[in-house]
Amino acid sequence: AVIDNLNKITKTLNYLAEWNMSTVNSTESRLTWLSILIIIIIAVISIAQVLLIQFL
Amino acid sequence: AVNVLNSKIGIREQKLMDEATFDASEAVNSRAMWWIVIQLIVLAVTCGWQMKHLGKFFVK
Amino acid sequence: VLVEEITDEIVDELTYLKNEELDTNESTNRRVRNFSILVIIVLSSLGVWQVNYLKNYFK
Amino acid sequence: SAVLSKLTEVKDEQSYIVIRETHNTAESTNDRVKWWSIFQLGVVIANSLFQIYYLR
Repeated sequence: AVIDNLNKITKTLNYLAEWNMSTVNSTESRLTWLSILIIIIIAVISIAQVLLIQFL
Repeated sequence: AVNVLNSKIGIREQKLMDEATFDASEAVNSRAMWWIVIQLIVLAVTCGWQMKHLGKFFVK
Repeated sequence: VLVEEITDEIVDELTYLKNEELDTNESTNRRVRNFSILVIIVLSSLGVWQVNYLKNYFK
Repeated sequence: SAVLSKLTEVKDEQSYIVIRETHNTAESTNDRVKWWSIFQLGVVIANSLFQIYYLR
């Protein structure tokens, strides 16, 4: 009986290296930066459009 | 010398597995929505500004 | 009457937990990137198209 | 006294880990990103069509 299953458990727990976390963090930073980028692009495009039409 | 098993199971690693920070997921979840809402607001504002500005311009 | 059976059950549960293989995160990550790029492309091309269209229209 | 059985707590904790693994959050984020992005694209297209219509 002497269970020593425990090794398997320890290995699996160690495997369950969750450190997923960095993917989630990367998603978050992407979300932030790409959103800011998109906002800037929206602003730039609309200003450019107005200037172009005025130029016409 | 069950004692070895005891120290091994003392696995109880589980406490470390403090998952709680992995908060990150929920933050992303809410931000995913808010960022897009902000983008849409910016889009609407610029759209309004464009129309107003061009209207004034044409009159002038 | 040496827990062994309980540890067996824990092992089974852990195996289940492992099948974590929570793909979802990576897909989210990719989606954020791809959709953002798509939005940028659509925005730029629509912007160009609008100006062009208006130019032709005015003409 | 050594006969371990009390600690083998581990099983309870394990079942809590399974419950917490709600962490549905990931799928909801995934879906949100998809639907909101599609919605955003729709709004962007509708917005530019509206601008043209308005100016005309």
